[in-house]
Parts: sequence; structure tokens; C-alpha cells
Amino acid sequence: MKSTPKATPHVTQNEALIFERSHPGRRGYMLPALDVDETPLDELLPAELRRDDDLEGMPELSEVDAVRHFTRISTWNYHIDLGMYPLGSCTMKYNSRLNERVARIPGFANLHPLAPEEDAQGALEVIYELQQHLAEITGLPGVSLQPAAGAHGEMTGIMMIRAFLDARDGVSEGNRPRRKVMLIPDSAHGTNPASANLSGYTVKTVRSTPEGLTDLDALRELCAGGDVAGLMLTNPNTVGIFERNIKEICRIIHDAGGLVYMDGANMNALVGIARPGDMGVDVIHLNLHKTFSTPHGGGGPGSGPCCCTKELEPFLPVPRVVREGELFRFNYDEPRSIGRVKAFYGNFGMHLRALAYILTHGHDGLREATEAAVLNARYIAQGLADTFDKPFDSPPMHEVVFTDKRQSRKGVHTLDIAKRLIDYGFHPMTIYFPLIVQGAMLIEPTESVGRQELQQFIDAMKSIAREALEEPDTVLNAPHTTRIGRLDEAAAARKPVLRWKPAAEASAA
Amino acid sequence: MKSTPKATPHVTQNEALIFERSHPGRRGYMLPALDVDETPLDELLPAELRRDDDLEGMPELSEVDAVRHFTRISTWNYHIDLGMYPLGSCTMKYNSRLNERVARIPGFANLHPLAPEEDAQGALEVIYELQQHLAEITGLPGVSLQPAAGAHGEMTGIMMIRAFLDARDGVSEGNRPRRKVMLIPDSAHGTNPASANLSGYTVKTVRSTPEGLTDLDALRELCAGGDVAGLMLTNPNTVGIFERNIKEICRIIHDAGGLVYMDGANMNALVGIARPGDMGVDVIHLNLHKTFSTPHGGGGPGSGPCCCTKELEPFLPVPRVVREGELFRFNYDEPRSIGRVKAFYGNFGMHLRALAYILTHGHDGLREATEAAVLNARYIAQGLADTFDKPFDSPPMHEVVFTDKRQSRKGVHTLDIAKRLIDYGFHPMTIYFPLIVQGAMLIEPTESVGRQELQQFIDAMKSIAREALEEPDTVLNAPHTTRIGRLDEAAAARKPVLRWKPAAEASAA
Amino acid sequence: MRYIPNSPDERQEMLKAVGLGSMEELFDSIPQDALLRRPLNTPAALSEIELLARFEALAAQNTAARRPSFLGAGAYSHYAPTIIDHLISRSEFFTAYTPYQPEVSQGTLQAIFEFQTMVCQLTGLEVANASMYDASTSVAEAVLMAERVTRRKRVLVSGALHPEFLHVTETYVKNAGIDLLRADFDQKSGRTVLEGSAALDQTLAAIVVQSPNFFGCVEDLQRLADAAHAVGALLIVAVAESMSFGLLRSPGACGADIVVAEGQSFGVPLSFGGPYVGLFATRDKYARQLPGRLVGVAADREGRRGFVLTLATREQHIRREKATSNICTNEGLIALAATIYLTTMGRRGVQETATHCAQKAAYAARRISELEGYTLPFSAPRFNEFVVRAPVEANGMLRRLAEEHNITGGLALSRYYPERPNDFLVCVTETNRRSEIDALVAGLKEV
Amino acid sequence: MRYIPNSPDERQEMLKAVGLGSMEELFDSIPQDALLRRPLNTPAALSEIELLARFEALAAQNTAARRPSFLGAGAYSHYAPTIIDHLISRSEFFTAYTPYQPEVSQGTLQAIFEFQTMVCQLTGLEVANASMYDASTSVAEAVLMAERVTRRKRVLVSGALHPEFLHVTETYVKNAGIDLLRADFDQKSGRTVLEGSAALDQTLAAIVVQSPNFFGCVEDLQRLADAAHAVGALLIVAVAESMSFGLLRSPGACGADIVVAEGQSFGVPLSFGGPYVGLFATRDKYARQLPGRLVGVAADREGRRGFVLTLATREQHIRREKATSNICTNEGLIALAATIYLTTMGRRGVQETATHCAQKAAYAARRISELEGYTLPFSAPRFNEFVVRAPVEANGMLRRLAEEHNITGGLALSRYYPERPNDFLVCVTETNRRSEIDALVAGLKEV
Ligand SMILES: Cc1ncc(COP(=O)(O)O)c(C=O)c1O
Ligand SMILES: Cc1ncc(COP(=O)(O)O)c(C=O)c1O
Repeated sequence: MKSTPKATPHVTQNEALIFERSHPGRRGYMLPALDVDETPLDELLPAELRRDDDLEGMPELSEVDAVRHFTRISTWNYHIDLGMYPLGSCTMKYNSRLNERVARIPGFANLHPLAPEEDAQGALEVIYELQQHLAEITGLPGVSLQPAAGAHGEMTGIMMIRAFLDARDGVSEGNRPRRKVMLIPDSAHGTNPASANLSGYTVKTVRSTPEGLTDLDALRELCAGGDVAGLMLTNPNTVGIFERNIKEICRIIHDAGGLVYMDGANMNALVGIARPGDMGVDVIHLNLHKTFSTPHGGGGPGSGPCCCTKELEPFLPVPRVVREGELFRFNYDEPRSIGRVKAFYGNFGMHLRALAYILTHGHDGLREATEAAVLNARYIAQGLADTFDKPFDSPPMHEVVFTDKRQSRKGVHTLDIAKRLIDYGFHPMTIYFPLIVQGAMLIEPTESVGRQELQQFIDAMKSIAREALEEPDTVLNAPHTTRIGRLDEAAAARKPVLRWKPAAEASAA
Repeated sequence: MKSTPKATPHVTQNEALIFERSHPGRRGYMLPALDVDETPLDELLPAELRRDDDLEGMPELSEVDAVRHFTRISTWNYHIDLGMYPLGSCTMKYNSRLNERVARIPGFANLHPLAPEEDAQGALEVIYELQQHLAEITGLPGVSLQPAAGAHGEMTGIMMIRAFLDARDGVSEGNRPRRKVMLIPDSAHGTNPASANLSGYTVKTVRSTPEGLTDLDALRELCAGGDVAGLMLTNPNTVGIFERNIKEICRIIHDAGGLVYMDGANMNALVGIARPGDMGVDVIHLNLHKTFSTPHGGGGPGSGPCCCTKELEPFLPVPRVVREGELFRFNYDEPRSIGRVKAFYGNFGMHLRALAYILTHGHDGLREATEAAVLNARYIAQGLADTFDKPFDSPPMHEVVFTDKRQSRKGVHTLDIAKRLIDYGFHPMTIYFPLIVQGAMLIEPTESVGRQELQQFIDAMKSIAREALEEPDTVLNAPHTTRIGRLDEAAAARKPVLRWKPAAEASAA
Repeated sequence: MRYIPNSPDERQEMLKAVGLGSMEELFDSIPQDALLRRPLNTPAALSEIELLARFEALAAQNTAARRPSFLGAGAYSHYAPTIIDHLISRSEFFTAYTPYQPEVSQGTLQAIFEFQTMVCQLTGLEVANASMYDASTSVAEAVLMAERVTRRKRVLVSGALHPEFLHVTETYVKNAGIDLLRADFDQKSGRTVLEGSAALDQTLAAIVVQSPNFFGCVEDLQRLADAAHAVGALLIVAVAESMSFGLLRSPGACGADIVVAEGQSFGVPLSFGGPYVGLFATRDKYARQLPGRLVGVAADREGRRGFVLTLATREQHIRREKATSNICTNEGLIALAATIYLTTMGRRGVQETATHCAQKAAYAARRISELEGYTLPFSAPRFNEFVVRAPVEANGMLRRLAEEHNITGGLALSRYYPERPNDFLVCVTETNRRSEIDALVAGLKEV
Repeated sequence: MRYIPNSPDERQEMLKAVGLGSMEELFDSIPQDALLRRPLNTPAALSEIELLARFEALAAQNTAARRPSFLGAGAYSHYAPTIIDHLISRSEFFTAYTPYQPEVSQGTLQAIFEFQTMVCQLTGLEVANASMYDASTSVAEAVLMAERVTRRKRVLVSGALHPEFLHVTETYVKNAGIDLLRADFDQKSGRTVLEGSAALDQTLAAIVVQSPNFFGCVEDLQRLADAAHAVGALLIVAVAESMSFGLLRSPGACGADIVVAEGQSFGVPLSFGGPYVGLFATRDKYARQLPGRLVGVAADREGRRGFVLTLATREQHIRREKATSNICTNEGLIALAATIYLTTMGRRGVQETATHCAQKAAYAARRISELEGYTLPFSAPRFNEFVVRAPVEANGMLRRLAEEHNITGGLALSRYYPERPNDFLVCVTETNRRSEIDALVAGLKEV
């Protein structure tokens, strides 16, 4: 092989799998000596109940090996601290270190979930206080922090609707809901229909207008059937536009006997400005890992609290945290509750961070963050309007969608533009979502980006548009600056390799 | 400008200076509201004592800006956690996270140095215990942890020698030392002569034998003058060879009325194996930031304790930490002490880490680390012996020196080899030190590198040697994989720009 | 607000640049009557100094966090090597999103692939996903998956399953048309009994059993697997204390078809119940029925190995209501923490830790059982948890133990089993020093 | 040992590969009689669990670390924004070496260049180095530098210089042939007096003064500079409390030639006295006489800006005994911490913090001076420290305050000035809440 100036055996760029790095006899741990009288192993547990594979294949490495391994591979990630991460719908805002520190205070981190209530009052107060603030922010007084993520919150909320309707209307035979249909706009996130399905609902799609809004006529028509349990609406919706007919939409659903679920993934466009509860929404989930900046962690943990009207409150999951005088306690006694959706009380570590976020911002700061986020999106919308096709005229809220319509004529598509953006030092935007926009590029800068970097992003996008015309291959073969190029995802799915195996086994297979 | 596939406006690779990023009105802090009655400013301090430049030029940035700035520039550093950092003499071993955690325990981190002794017993015990262990490791019972780095320890040790000799021999007129000469091998680190100079000594150089050892004849000759105060010796010396005549060397100096100072920078080759105190050394400094793995921090902090014989102990800096029954206290009452060399008690945070290192290793582990470090160096010595010129035959201890003799015939020099190593994912070795070896490449792997990575290093070096023959330009123009290429250091020194200035001022200058 | 880069002046300039006169105009698309016309009624902003003081004060009220404790029951106090928190605190990991763009997410992807592999190794199964919310929701998802695999609607659940896992499963399946049937546990051995269960027939989708079960008893999984397979049902095994993988025969080796587990034991802080991480593994043939994300190997044009999210066609963002699950955000960073734990402790450390847990628990059980009036009601082999029957009502006794001896002695079973007022569950791990166990024993004697 | 990658077996194989039969043979070049033929008499290895328990127990004995405190005198308790520790804990920064290889050290180099610039901005001088060990050694190095610049051997030192700075300087110059002379301070104002000093003549190399001085009094630097310059001497100004830069006219603006300062105030933990960081700045014309490292701008072949260590010809590794100093390893990471502090607090935050310190100190001084029997002996303007004269012996009084009121009330001056038994030095910063000050006042009244 010809040696290139860029040396290919670069050790930190070719870090193997941890199993490939393992060597028998290496060790990265030490335990204190066992300080109790030892019971013979066979007395402890009969041999037939004990492992006999000696955990073969598990890594054997020193601490240094472990540190180098994970440090090296970490450098192959883009991350918020490196720069703008404009994934639309994902709200990649700054993750405060202060919040991380709060979550690590030993009095929280070492607290067992089954500790007696009277010895965990600080933790209960955290939950209680966060509930209060989320109720105020959404205008919906009933709050449960139990759901572990957005989709989990959706499931919880829809189950509450189901329980409410079942209680009101009774159920059909075989525990089928009287009202079978959950309406979901065609622009919705995939978790919405999946969550509705978990509650036994049939999904019907509401189409959007060319303006990017829910089609009221279609909605009325769908409601006419009389079997509508509710509507799951994202607002601002997934193309970043506020559903300005929201009150009318809620009225239509309510008049048809259904309830309105709001997907709160985009709540960061509304905090301090407007409240779903004031618009007629019955139940909402929030993504603390979006709007309230708890870190995404490369795919979680999240937290997806549900907030609801007084009417729905009895249906919230148990236990609920309540205050009695100076004491906080868990209340399990809610006979109409849908039950538990998770062991213990939700992702408490995320509750701490979200509360720290709310207290650090203060009411002014919360509103300021919303304004700054929307302003940043507007700035990008304007900056790129001449260069990329913008499918909807309305000024966007916190995120803006463009398409590859103009570039695709030259064979350059959204995927290519996204990959090329990497070479300019940016994480790509969300692509091909929502599905209703062909070649969608959904850009959400959040408030955590300064003007200069916004401008650099706009310039990069314009430069890529120019490249698409003048040297499309540069774009089509991007990225050029990463360790590896584009991966063949189709081949990967055809013959999935989902775990490492020792060389012998793997080749035998 | 032609657009290259590797996009040059990459935002994270072109992070500006913090001052260039600053925007008036941005802020990254918040203080609690002032909770005392405010005194009018002019009453507080007359205007003529107050700043009137409003700190112009200092950065104004948000917290996010700060985090992104320092995160981005951090990625331009090589570091131990990324891979092998074989800087000879520098002992870049693994920096344990556990030790970092220990140093951050609030009871240490928040402890004021002037807190009453009785309220700081834990800290005093840490100092006391570390002193005990260092005494055992070096075989030299008197220990002071006050010096802040190796060179500081050297200065302290030489001052102690001076004080001892002055006390024994008296001083010449004008506070000149009776014995004027400090002997230093030609292979010594530059700090040695500089430190000797600080004590008023004249440096005379001891030459090395072709074997890489101190020339005993030369030494005897130099001692014959009768004006020798002492010798500063590094052992193993800076070419990685143990001075096997160490006892004889000490005898020669002692017989001549002088004392022996040992530069302990290479003590990591001896811990648990042999002790300077047993060889005749009178005083030594240790680099806790080398042998005991306290992190180098991109240039410090370090810690350079001095250990000495019983005879020299009264001359150690004050205060000393002593034990009285169950209590630890500072003793200032040492009339023969050279005095203080630093405010307070040295770099206490480093003492914590070094003690944690010693306790984590245990006596076995300390020896094991020494063995592993020497073995690794030996492995490299053997692996590269056929490829590079090895100026000394003796098997090396913890580090091995090669030269560019063979490669330089093709115009490829040590500097080029070092730079090319970067492209293979390694930090370069120490180059052009020690000065006695032309084109020196001093390689110290430490114990923190596994066999596989050692082998990769050897392979990389061999590959570079091959490139030097076959495609020298690749080596001469290296590195190819970094943000910036080789910098013109000569030009930088000719017209030094040592601080940022606002554009207007800078261009006016 | 100090996290927002643009200064108020810059924002004014930008407003002008986009042709607006005021911040309010940004929200013109919101109908006037939907706007909140007052400041939010949440507290004013706190500085870092004040915020930390506030949370430190709250944390100080969690007195249980400072006591020696013998609580387990689904959340375990194990030692977490220091490097875990250091590494997961690298912003490269914790501030990244789900790895949708593989070229700039290889760190996350490779780590998850390693996680999936380790979950297979521990559970003795063939394929594992890239994490679930926790064990409780994993049990529920496993039941739903069993229904998809078998197309049967009846599931037999062990009475010794963690009660909260059961409650969550009940919630999940309530509207899915699945019937949960209950298998009793033997009052002597503490193990699940199937004998004579009417549920064991060809309509059964799965048997769900926990091992070690809620009472700390190790189940005879082989026998349960045989029983399930005999009627064409799957065996779902739940593991609450994953450290037991280091000592107990893997459920996969015993014949389990789906194994779910709580990964919290692997270096994850207790944190009052979350975030934790659910492990979820099954046999290759059911891979396409797995809920959640999967990472697989892929190659770029030059043949270099990389990793990608794969088999996405199972997932909600493509299959929408027909997806295998609605899960999207999972517990990536916690899975990473577990991966680092398992790397650092490694093959030997996990086994040694498991053995220490079992040894210490055996010592504690022996010492307690020697106390006048205390008995151990269940006889089955155990790992590191066991039920103790006190001579008095357990709840009050544990309260006194806490107040007078500063020890959290365990969990009164009456919380979930009102019919067992005197029983409590004790858990011992490698972090409980002998002196703590001895203090517990001494305390039990006195209170 | 868990930090050593190669397993014992691998090491045996490597031994064989290099042709040796045992580990002992590695050390064959060490004479037999120099070998240690027994294990070191240090403790056996501790696990992480044990080690942390050990250090936590030691830390718990440092009771002073948990009390409200009014100690200053060279080490100050200021608030450190959380991001500092996060950023300096990036292994990219803390595990790197001195940036000898600029291509792989640009992060460190750029940060130091920023540090140098900020030190210039704060001190009002033109050039600053890349850090010294601390303020005390910086004073000593400044004196040595003044000798190099002026080629004179006599230095006049203010009697209100921090006593430990003075002691260190005495040690450094003892063998350098430099005479340190003492300038008194005025018993009324607390400021340094030169009037009538016989030392002020053409043989004087420098005047060394601290401002705010050890007693917290702000010196009239302009006057001192004029006096120094009148005889061709340099004015060296030492600043112990660098937060004062945010409020006080910069020494450079007042005519100082060398400014040294303790950077600990800028986000660096107290840590029982170190590691801290010395700031060192001077005028351009003396740049080549600076001790320590310097970072400067450089360009690569394509004209891209980078940073390098420069003017190395001043330094020991090239100039050896003729170097401007022996300093090699300095305090890089602490300089970085200070740089991050100054970035985060920034232009406004440093000034606001300084003002808060001064305001709170003024409040405390006023409240204490109103107490029966307590007086403030010095009248000069102050920043955030001041001397209080108690009606009783200060040492015992402060002890009682600590024990009965859980407050560290300040530093008894008798530690350094036995002739001042009743005086103690009080320091107030932005971290002392009013309630703490009020508690101090109440405590002083009672004890
Ligand atoms: C609009 C929308 N709804 C729902 C979700 C699901 O939230 P989570 O990933 O937290 O389950 C997302 C997140 O990707 C989303 O963007
Ligand atoms: C042999 C030798 N002596 C002395 C020193 C000086 O130590 P320090 O940098 O800690 O002052 C060094 C470090 O570079 C060294 O390698």
C-alpha cells in the first residue's frame, strides 16, 4: 500500500474494540480484602446454579487501557461544547456544568429510592418544587415526573386520556376503547403514533395545509365520525410553525368529545410566552432533556414529565408527591390512576438538573431564553432564504425547515449537504424529518449560539450551495475531514452484526 | 481561493483568541445581590486610587462562549489519556483520576493555609505521612515538601549544602562561599547549573565517558583543586544509564570535602530497587510530577520535595511538620534552616496526589511500576537498535537515547523524525537533550504503556526510518495531520509578539 | 442570562436585521388571547453561589444518604470506580445527541456496540439492544415482545417478581389485550411454583420470572425454561441485581428467551431511583422483534470499519404505530457508564465483586439468624439479599434502628406485602464493611 | 497494579524478548551493594474504596475547612465558577506536558498567550510571563531581576510586605550578594514610609512594596514610583489579593516597573496553600530579563497563526547557569484556571466582585469598629482586609470564637508581629454573606 503523508496507522484514530484490546491477566480494579469469614463456595451456591463460563470474552484491561480507550473514541464525537448542533426538534442547547455538579451532590447521588420518606425530605422537595414550576410554565396543574423520556410521557398521557374516557364513557367488549381513534397530524414525530398504539388506539392521520398548519377542515371531517378519542398535536409543530388556530383546534376536539394531547418537544419556543393550558390543551409531556437542557448523553437519559388539567389529575401515575404541612410524602392512594409507568419516581437526576436550570434562569431568564432561541432561528431563516428552498412562508418559531429542492436538480441532496456541513465544523441539522417535507432540513440553533457562529453557519450553508453548483463531487463525497467516510447503512442492515465475537467464533459464523 | 475538500473555514479548528471572541455586553457570571448597606464609592476609596480604564480589553463573554472556547482549543493538545507520550526525562505516566478526586475533597480544597493547626490536623498528617514515605523511598530521613518544582528543589538542596558548608567552613569575605565550585556533568539538565548559580556557586563541568558515564578521572582531577563544594548528579543519568560507580563518585566528593546532590528526576527507575541514601547521596530532590505521577498540567504545577541526610536536616526550610504524640504541628524553630523557599507549605494539592499514588501502589506496586517502566524502555531499546544509532552500549534503565546519525545522511534530522511521529498518533520523544548527544532522541515510555502500543511505536519509528530513505519529503514536511504545520520559531523570537492587543493598537505598534 | 451568548444589544441588532421592532413581534403568530401577559410565577434567578447553597441545604435533609444502609430491592449500592464519572463527564459523551450522524458519532456508536456485546456476554444471549429506560419498563416491553413473537395473549408472572416491575407491566399491558396471570411462590423455599398452574397451556405467551427474585432467592431457571418451552411459551427472566451475573449461571445458559435486567449495579449512582438503565437481550431469531435501538457494524467506501444505528425499520420513526416500541431517547450515557464499569472491573472484577457480595450476605444472614427471635423464612439459595423475620413489626423496628443506631437496616416488606408485617429484606454488597454488618446485628439485637 | 497495562505474563514474555531471565536482571547495572534487598517499608496497597475512606477521614479532621472564615493574608476564599474545574479537568489540559511540541500543544499555548495578555491588562504593564510558582517566589525573582536590570545590589523592602514573601526573598537573595533594607510603615496610616530613608540613593536597585499591603492598606504607588525612579531604581509592586485589580488603579498605571501577584484569587482553591500561581509582568524594555517561560505568536509555512514558546535563550535549558532564572516547570494548569476565571467573570465580573469585596469589608469594618473595645489601628484606604485591635489577646479570643461560635475570625498578627498581641487581620470577600459578618460581630462582642 502506498504510504500517504497522512499516516494511516495513527494509533488514536484506529482504536480497536475493547474486546480486541483485552489481554488475559490485565486488571483495572482492586477490591478491599474480604473481611468476613468465607463460606465454602458450594455451600454458598450449588454448582449447578453458578456460572461456568468464567465470563469468557469480557474484557481484561488495566485502568490506563480503559481511560485511553474511552478517551480516544470520545474524540470521534461531535458535541455541544465543540460547537453548534442544530438538530431540529432536538433542542441541543448548552448543558450547564453547574447542573451536573448539583446532580452529583452526595446527598442526592447516594440516596436510595426506598429510603424512608422522612429521611429523604430534600429529594421529595426537589420533586415537589419542580412539579410546581412545570405546572406554572405549562398552565396545567397536575404533574407527574415519572416518565423517563418524551415517548414515555406520550404513552403516559395517552393512557390517561384512555383512562379518563373509559371512566366517562365505559369500555367496549374485550377492554376496547369506546372511542377508537387517535388523530395525529402527518407531520408528527414517529413516537406519537407508536405511543397511541400502546394504548389500543387506531391512528388516523390529519393532513397539513400548504401553509404547514393542521388542516381544520380535515380535522372537522375526521371528528365527524364520532369515534375520536383525541388529538396529538405538536405546537409549534414539527416544521417550526405555531398552530395559530390552536384554540379552535382544541374546541373542535372537545366538541367531538375527545381530549387534546400536546407533544411538548417544542415547548422551548413557548416558555414564558404562552401556556398550553391556556390554549385548551388537556395533557402535555415535556422533554426535560430538550427544553430544560438536561444533557442528551448520546441518547439519554431523558425525562418526560406529564402535565395535565385538574380534570385529568386523578389519572396521573402513582405515587404522587404531595405536601402536608412542612412534610413531603408519596401518595399511592389514587384509585383512578393509570398506575405506575416506571419503578421508583422517574429519572430523579434529571429532575435535579431541570430544577437547577429553572432556578438559574429565573422567570426573566426563562423568557429571555425563549426569545433568544426564536430570534436565532429567525436569523437563520432570513439568512438562508435566498439560497435554499423554504417550503413554508410563515416566519418560524424556534426552528426552520428548508429543502434540497434547488440543489437536488444538480444531484446534491439533503444528505449530502448535511455531510458536507461536517467539514465546516458543524453538526448537521435534522434531515428528512418531518416526513411531509421532501428533503427536509430542519434547523434549530437554540439560544446557545452567538451571532458570529450563526453567521458562520449561514456562510457555510451558502458555500455548500455554491459547491453544489460548481463542484458537486466535493459535496457528494463529504465528509472529508472525519476518520471514516459515509457508511453503507443498507449493507449493515441486510447482514446485521450486532455484537463482537471472538475471531474464531465470528469466522465460523 | 480554491475550495479544497477539507473545508478551511472549519469553525472548531479556527478558534480565535478569547479577546477576538469578546463582545461588549456579554456576560458569563452572576453574583448574589450585595446584601450589605452600600458605602458611596468615593468614601470607599478615593478616585485617584481607583481604576479608571474600566478594564478595557478584558473579555466579555457568556458561559457558553467560554466553555466552547476552551473545549475547542483543548482538542489541539496531545495528552497522556490519548496515548503514549514518550518524553524522555519527563516521565509522562498515567495520572490517576482517583488522585484528582482526593485533591478535590472539600476538607482539603477549602482549607486555608493559615487555619489554626489544631483545625487542620488532617492536612498536617498528610504532609507528615508523605515525608515519612519519601524518606523511606530515598533512604534519606530529612524531608521538606516546600519546593514547588524540581528546579526549586535543586535550589533548596544546593542552598542547604551551602549553608552546611558555610557553617562547617565559614564564609569568605562578602558572603562568598569558601568552596566556590559546584561540579555538574555535561549531560545535566539546564536547571542544575542555573540552580547552583542561585547559591553563588561557580559551575565546573564534568565530562562524560564514551560509555555515557561520569568520567571518574576527570572528577578526581576537578576535585584536586580543593575548592569543590559538591557535585550535582542525575542518576540514572540523562542518557538513561545508571552511574554504576555511584559509591565511588560519592566517596571522591566526600573525600574532597564536598557534598553530593542528586537530581531525582529519574528516581522512577529506582523506587523500591535502590535508594540514593544508601549510595552516599547527601541530598536529593524528587519530582512528584514525574515519579509520583502528579499531573503536569501543560507546564505545572509540580512539586519538588528535598530529602537529605540526618546531618543536613537542620538546614531544611522552615516550617517543618513534626509529630508530638497524637498531634501534628509546624516547627519554625530551626535556627540553622536556610529559611523559607515558598509561602505556606508547598504545593499541598500535589502532596495529596503523591500520597494517594504511594498508598494505591503499596510497596509491591511501587517496585512493580519501576520494573515495568525499565522493562518497557528496554523493549524499545531492543526494538529500535537495528534501525537507529544508539550512542551508548549499556542497556538503558527507564529511558533510552538514540540519534539521527543514520537518517541525517539523507537530510532527515531528529526534529523531522519527531514531527513525523505525530502523524502516527504519538507524541514525539524528547529531542536534542541531553546536549552531549548530537541529534539526541530520548525515549521514556514509562510503565503506563502496554506491549501492543510499544510495538506500534517501534513500528512507527521503523516506518519513519524507511520513509527517510524512500520519501524524505514526507518526513521533512511533517506533521501532515495537525491543524497547523511547523511554526517559524526563529521569526517568532526575532520579533516577539507576547500579548494580544486590540486591532487598532496592534497595527499602530 | 449568562448561558445566552448574544448580549441584549446584539439581540436588538439581530431583531433589526430580521426586520422586527421588538421581541414581542417574534411571537406574532401566537394569537393574542393565547399569550401569557405576565411574568411566570417562578423564582427570580439565583447565582451559582446561591443555587449551590440551596441544593446543598436540600441534600443535607436526605439523611438516609449518609447512613450505612442495607437497602436493595432493585437499587444497589456498589462501588463505582472513579474513572467512570470522569469519562462520562467528557462533553464528547454527555453533550452529544443520539448518534444519527455516524461520521461524527463513532465514539458513542462504538461504545454502544461494546455495551450490546457485554450484555450478551453477561446474559448468555445472542443479541442485545442499545438500552431501555430501566428494568421495570424492560419487563413490560419483554411481555409485549413475547406477544409479538408468539401471537399469544396470556402471560404468567411470578409472584416473586419485584412488585414495582409488576405494577409497571400491568400499566403497559392493560390496553394491549394481554392477560397477566400470577404464579405463586413457595412459602418455604421462596421460589416460584408452577406446579399445577392452570395457565400452563398452548395459549401462554410467556412466563416471567425474576432471579434472584424479589426475596433474594435464586430461581431454578432451567426448570422454568423447560416448562415454558413445553407449551411453546417464552421464558422471560428479569434480573434486578445485575451483579449476580458475576456468580450465577446465565439465564441464557438456562434456556431463557428474553433476559431483561437493571444495569444500575454497574457503577450507576442510586440517585433516588434514576436515571438507571435497562438491559434487554434475546436470541438472534427474535432480533427483529426487539424494542429500541440497535448498533451494528458497517463499512465505509474504503472498507474501514464503523458503526451505525441499524434495523431502524423496527422503530417508531419509520414504522410509526407499527413499531416494535415507542422508545426513542433511551439511557445512552448510563449504558456508557455501565460499559466503562464492566471494562474497568472486567472479567475478573465482576466475578470477584459478585463473590464478595454473596460472601458478605452469607455472613450477615448467618449472624442474624443466630439472633434470638430472628428467623430467615426462605430456604432457597441466595445471592446477596434475603428476607428476615423479626420478632416485632418490622417498620417500627427499622425506624428505631435508623434513629438509635444510624443504620438503614433494610426494607420492610409490608410496603408491598401487608400480610408480612414482621418481614424485611436485607441486602449486602461489597461496600458494606464487616463492621457495618456487625453493627446491624448488634442493633437488631437491641431494638 | 491496576495502573500498569502489561499483565505479569506479558511482562515475562517481554523479559524473554529482551533476553533476560528475571526482573532483577533489569537492574544489573546497579552494584549489588547499592540494591535495596527488602521491600519498602511503606503501607500495602489500598483499593479505591479504602483509599477514599482514608482521605475522607483525614479531610474530616480539617475542621477549619467547614467554618465561615475571615482569613486572608495571601490566600483568599473567592467563588470559582463551576466550569473552571470542568475545563481544567479535561485530560487534554491536565495530562499534557509543557508545550515543547507546538503542533500538538496549541491548546495550552493559546491559553497561556491569553493568560499573558490578561496579566498585562490587570497589572497595566506591557509584558507578562507564563507563570511563576506563586507570589512569594515572584517577589524574590523580581528582586533578582531588578539586580540584573540595574546592576545594583541594594533593595528597599516595605515593612508591610507579607512576612512570608519577605522570608522567601531573604532566602533567595542571601547568596546572591543582594542587601535587603527595610522601609518602615506608618503606625497611624499603615502605609509604607520612605521619608528620610537613608537607603534612597543611586545604589538602590529597587523598592519593593505590596498594595494592598499586608495590613490591607492601599499604598500610594505613584509616590513610591516617583521616589524609586528619582534614584534610578525600579518599583516592584506585589499584590497578594489579585481581586483588588478589579477596583484599584493598576500598579502599571501608577508607575510600577515590575508587578508580581498571587493569582490564587482567580478561581483557585485554597488547598492549604498551594498550588497557586504567580503573575509576573514588566515593561517591554525589560522583557529579555524576565524569568520563566514566554509564549509568542508564530506562523506556519502557510501563514496560519500559531503559538510557540519563545525567547528561550533567556532560559536555563539553553543558557544554563547564565539563565534569567532556574524555573522550568511552573504553574501552567493554575494559570489556565485563572484564565478561565477571568474569561467567565470577565471585564464586568472582576470589577463587580472587587466592589462587592470592598463593600462587604467596609460594612464589616464599620460594624466591628462600633463594638466596645475594638478599634481599627490603621487609617489608610483599604480594599477587603483590615487590622482590628481587640481589647484582649487576639489569639485566645479567636480560638474561643472558633470553638464557641464556629467562625474563623481572622489571623492573629502575633504570628508574625509578636509586638502586636491584640491585633488581628480580617478579610471579607464576596463569599461572606452578611449573616456571617453579623455573626462575626456578634461573636466578637461576646468572647
Ligand atoms: C417532536 C418530538 N416528539 C417526541 C419525541 C420523543 O422524545 P424522546 O426521544 O424523549 O422519547 C421527540 C424527540 O426526538 C420529538 O422531537
Ligand atoms: C533531569 C531533570 N532535572 C531537573 C528538571 C527540572 O524539574 P522541574 O521542571 O520540575 O523544575 C527536569 C525536568 O524537566 C529534568 O528532566
